Amino acid sequence: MNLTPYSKVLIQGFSEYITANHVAQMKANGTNLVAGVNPGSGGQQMYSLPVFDLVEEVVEKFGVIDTTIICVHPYQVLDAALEALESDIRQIIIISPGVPPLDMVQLLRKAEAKETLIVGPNSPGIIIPGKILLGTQPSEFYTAGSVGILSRSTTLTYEIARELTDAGLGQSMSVSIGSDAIVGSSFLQWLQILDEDEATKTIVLVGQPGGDREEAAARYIAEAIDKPVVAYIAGTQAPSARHWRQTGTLAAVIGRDPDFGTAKNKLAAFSFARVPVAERPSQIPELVKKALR
Amino acid sequence: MNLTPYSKVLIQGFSEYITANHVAQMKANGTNLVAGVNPGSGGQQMYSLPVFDLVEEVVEKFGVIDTTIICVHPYQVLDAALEALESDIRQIIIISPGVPPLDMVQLLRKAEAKETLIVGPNSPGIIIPGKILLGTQPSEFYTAGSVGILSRSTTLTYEIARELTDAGLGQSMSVSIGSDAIVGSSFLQWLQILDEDEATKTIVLVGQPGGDREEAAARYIAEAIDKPVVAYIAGTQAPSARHWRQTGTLAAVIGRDPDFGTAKNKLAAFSFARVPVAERPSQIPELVKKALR
Amino acid sequence: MDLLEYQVKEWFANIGIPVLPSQRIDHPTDLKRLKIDYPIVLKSQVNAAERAKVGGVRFVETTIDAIAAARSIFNLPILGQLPEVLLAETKYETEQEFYLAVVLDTAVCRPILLGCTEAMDIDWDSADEKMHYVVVEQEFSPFYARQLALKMGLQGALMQSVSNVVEKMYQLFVEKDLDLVEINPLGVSPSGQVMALNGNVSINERAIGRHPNMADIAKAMVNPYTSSHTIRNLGDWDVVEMHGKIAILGNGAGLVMATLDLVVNSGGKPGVCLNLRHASVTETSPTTFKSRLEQALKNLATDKSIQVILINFLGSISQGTEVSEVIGDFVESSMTEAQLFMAKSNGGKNRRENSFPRLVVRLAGSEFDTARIDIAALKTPTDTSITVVENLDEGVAEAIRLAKSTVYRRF
Amino acid sequence: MDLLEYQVKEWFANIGIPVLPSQRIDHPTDLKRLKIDYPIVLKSQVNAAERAKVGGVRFVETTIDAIAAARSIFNLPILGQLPEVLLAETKYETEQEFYLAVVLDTAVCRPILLGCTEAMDIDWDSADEKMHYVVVEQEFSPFYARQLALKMGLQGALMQSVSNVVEKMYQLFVEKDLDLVEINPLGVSPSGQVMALNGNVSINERAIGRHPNMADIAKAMVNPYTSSHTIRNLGDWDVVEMHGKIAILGNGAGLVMATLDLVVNSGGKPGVCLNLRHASVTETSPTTFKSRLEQALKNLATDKSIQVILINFLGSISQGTEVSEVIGDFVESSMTEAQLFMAKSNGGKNRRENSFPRLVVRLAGSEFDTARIDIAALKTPTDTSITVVENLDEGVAEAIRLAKSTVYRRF
Repeated sequence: MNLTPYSKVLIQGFSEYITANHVAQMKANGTNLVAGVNPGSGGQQMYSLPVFDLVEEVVEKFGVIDTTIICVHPYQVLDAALEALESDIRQIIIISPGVPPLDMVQLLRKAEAKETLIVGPNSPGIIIPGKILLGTQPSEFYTAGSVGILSRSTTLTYEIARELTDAGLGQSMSVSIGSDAIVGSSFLQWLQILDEDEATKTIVLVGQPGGDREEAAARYIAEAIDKPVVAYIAGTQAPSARHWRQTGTLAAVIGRDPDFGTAKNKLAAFSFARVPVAERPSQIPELVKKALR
Repeated sequence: MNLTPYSKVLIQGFSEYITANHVAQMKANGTNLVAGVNPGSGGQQMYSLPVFDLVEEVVEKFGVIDTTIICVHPYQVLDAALEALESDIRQIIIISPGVPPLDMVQLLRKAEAKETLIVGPNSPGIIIPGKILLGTQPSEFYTAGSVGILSRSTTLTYEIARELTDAGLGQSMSVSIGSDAIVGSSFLQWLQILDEDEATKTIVLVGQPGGDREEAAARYIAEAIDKPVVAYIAGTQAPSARHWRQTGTLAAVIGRDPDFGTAKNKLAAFSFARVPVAERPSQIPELVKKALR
Repeated sequence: MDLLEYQVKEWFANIGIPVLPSQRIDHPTDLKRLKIDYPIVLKSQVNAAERAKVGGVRFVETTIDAIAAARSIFNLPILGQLPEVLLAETKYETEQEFYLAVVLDTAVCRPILLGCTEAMDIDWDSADEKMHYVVVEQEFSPFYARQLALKMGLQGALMQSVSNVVEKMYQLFVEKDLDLVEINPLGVSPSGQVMALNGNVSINERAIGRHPNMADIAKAMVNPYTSSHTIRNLGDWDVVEMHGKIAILGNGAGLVMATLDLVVNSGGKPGVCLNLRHASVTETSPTTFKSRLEQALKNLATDKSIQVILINFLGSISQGTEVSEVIGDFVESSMTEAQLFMAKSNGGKNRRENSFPRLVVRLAGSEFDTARIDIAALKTPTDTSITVVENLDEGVAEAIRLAKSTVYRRF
Repeated sequence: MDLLEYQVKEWFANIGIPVLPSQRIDHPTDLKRLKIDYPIVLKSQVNAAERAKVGGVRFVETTIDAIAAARSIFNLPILGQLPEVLLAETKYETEQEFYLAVVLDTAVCRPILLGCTEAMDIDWDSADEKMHYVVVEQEFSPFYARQLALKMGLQGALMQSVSNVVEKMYQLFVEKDLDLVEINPLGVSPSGQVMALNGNVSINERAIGRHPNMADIAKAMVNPYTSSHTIRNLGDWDVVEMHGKIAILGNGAGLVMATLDLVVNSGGKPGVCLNLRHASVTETSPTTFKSRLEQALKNLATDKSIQVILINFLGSISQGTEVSEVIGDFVESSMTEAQLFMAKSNGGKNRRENSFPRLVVRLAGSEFDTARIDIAALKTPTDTSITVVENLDEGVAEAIRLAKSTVYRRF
């Protein structure tokens, strides 16, 4: 992991998922954004960034790139990420939503072989308030502090940051692993990182229906995480209308647990792991304060 | 490289490319042949070998396998080799001829990533006379000694071993890298191995028209090989009727050298590298003796 | 998106998975031109595992029986659906029946191969003991299929023919970007021949755009998860349909759900909840946030059960500044409609009734600074102002209050 | 195996590479039913880069001219081949012409992408300066195609449309197991549109068996490297055709070539040389060593230019023990034929003429111990015995001696 302000960052693709405002915010937050790659636009400037046709051209000019932020059309994500892998970029953040899952499977096989971190797809990325912003998280809702936020949502993550900030609780780091069915990094990986991160004192984990990532996280928290964790699950009142079997996990297919993927199941897992769960976003600051006592 | 008699060897597939006689010879030559894999024949015995359906079953029963000898139908070679790679077998010898080249490209990408040696396809394998036989080389033409034979032929390799044996010159090792257009290991790799091999005093390199492997070997011999090398090229009198462009190398496509791939070109390369070239197989022992003086 | 059996079998046949001779029946009289031999089985083409139990599958031996059976199946609704097509298929003698599937496992992020030597009426509660699986860790190669067949306890020729079928299923899975391919049951004849007797194929909606033929199939199919025709294209998590009076529009699935929870937990009743953050995955033409918001407001205005629209936007939206514009246009066009209505009904009614729902707009973030001011200044057909808030809990409370108020009722 | 232009363009169109509207012309009168607009170009469908220079390509503007031109092209042999089909194609205005190719590089064991901003008459001697290439090191992804287009010096939209074409070419290359896909030239219109004006596709013969459609194409095509119809199916290095009197049969390509060299270097003249080690890659039905040897001897017996057959087998042959059997059968059937001939010609000629070639059999290895004895004991129609040796040089010397001898001449 290289999340220092010195690390060099690249943007691949300028689609609807990234705006001039996002780029400006990243720069304003200390991110060392060196260039953009947009095939066919080499030699131009976009959002005040020099644009190249190929990743290798950027590496040639600026040296090793630490992180790339991918915002291309979902069907081009695999190609863009493989290009980044070929240029030995070790941190890849995929903002684009709607990447075909089998493209992700292909990418993850390669990324694992090359020990490359993939965050996303459909993720607003990572922010360390006051230090670095890698993605599209709106920094205005954040202030530096000691709460780590871990989620797979976009705007809901900011909502929670906003509540914490309003309550005077700054954040050490906020990561969304992305809300697509198949994503690179897991809650477990980030729980471990936040557990080891010196700036982090409490962790807020934000979940939503679908899959069993929250359940896995709850088990891991009970087993391996020393710092206090507060959870919030959205969608507890939403009807569960999805056929989980088809996009679910082995557990869903084999066990066919009728509660698989539901918020109810996730709440039960956190309760079993003795993790306090907030009923509403505005209750989170209170639980964080309680946890820190 | 693990070519000791203790290393465990597996055969995948029992097609027309391998006979009971080959298996018996391998055993007679000290090869530690532990099992065969032939999907659908699990539990049977073939050529006195226990047969399994999967490579992983063999590994489970006998522990790490060092070498596998693949003799399946050419269209199943890729699958068999990938199965071997998944079971961490680090030496793969492909006897089957006629493997589709793009299957080989796929396999080589994976094998390189896993640092696995691939010999062949269309190779009779490796023999260290009196110690180990990995493949279908007929041991009766060989005797232990100090001449290393390196070729990409099958029967022509044995012809040369026979001439050497008849002339009282035993062999330290004989390897055929295989005569298909795309093969795993190269002359260069084996020249280096033979150069470092203590038992080897002279190297006989046997070539034939097609590609530019002999030319590359000649350059490498001039640059890096200390031991004396004697060459023989078959097909010097054969008409060159092939469109090299289509199965050739970049050099063939771009340069369109009219002599690319011809025996003439190869003879010129060895002459330039000051490697003596035998006119006929029966002249090789004489040149080897001269080289050793 | 699930294919119907006859479509599944077409795909199976094309990729080389053995299927029985069959014929699509669009009308009972098609059976007079049957090209396959009796006895046959007639099957209702609806997506429901229960169809056999409720009479959607019939064995017949003569044309007369077949036509009669077809008539009755065409008129038999299953889970509320009438079949548009039947499938006539040769009868097959099986000795054993297996279950096979390829499915994407979102926990391990890999496809998995599933197999069981029981089929049809698998008791799913105890399935984890009987069901075998193989994770396709690296790129697929046929040995993964053999691993599955061996785990299922098969041997020799049957092991090979089953693994060949699994290999073809995987090929189909990748070629067509599927979420699921299932054969249930795979019939095994006394001579050891295998046959896909029934199957399911579920297409991944995200990949439809890169398979031109599939886009056509998708268009023809109704999304089975939503019933409302106006919004069914919003797909997956982008729509949650409930039956209350408060519609929710948000930019982000998690945020929409959090808002929904807040409404319920505070005693309100949510109606349709829409996530406008992205275009629907099945949308073929590109949309903008602006166009999605316009479309959503337009659709909600026609739904008379909605009394309040609670808009909850936060953070950066590419067209953030356009939010007030769209809401302004919406209010204005509603005004015109209301005036037209008043004119038509000749001012006959005195109560201030009209078709305009109340709006509560929660906007958080500096991007909305001007939008908040502009929206608060808008004049609505009901002469009420639009509530604009920054705090979410406050917005929810206001929406509930308005939904409960009976002063301005839509009709 | 090279496809003809019209086949190439069908493939291009199917995979999405832009090609002009065209029509296959099997007979000059087909031009009366032309569905494309004049002016058109008519092209002889033969595999020869020189066809334009020798008159195999003609531009025509009217039906009358087209029919006349077609008649003359149908009757114009190019490199000895008459076209069976012509291709009629719309004329295209180009501003630039590029060269693009995907080819398998046997040195780096990877496919390579090739591109050049000149085309048609590339001066291949200086091509290495103008030709750009990219090695597809890992699994292909479109960025490799962009790398090539950028190396070619292209920019913006043209860079993208060229790299799109390369991407499709690579897709075709992998999907059909090709050795080569070439577009020459790729026309670029003044508006920047690209069009594959001519192309070459070379199929890898080893992969034909797994592409059912290709096997049909392969069957219909004559191998351009050999002219003899009886042995053309032996393919690649498995046959070397020369014009001397000594046929060579061996088990291994290198061994056959070494034997050929020895014959030439010792003053002899080789005829057809065959490698029997493996079945031909294009052979559809499985063969055994035994059946290949039988077939080869049968074919050679019909070739009156062959005086001596030199057989050189060494090492292990799966059917080693059957060699003497096959040779025995061959000799016996020749005996019968010779007797029939004698009977027919009524003993009219006194010279011992017949259709039986002399045989020199070199067998090395213990597997042939009994075969050597058995073969040496065979009686031939010419009453000469078959020479059996173990030493190769000896066998070659004997074959040459027999070929030069005039005592027993075949006629």
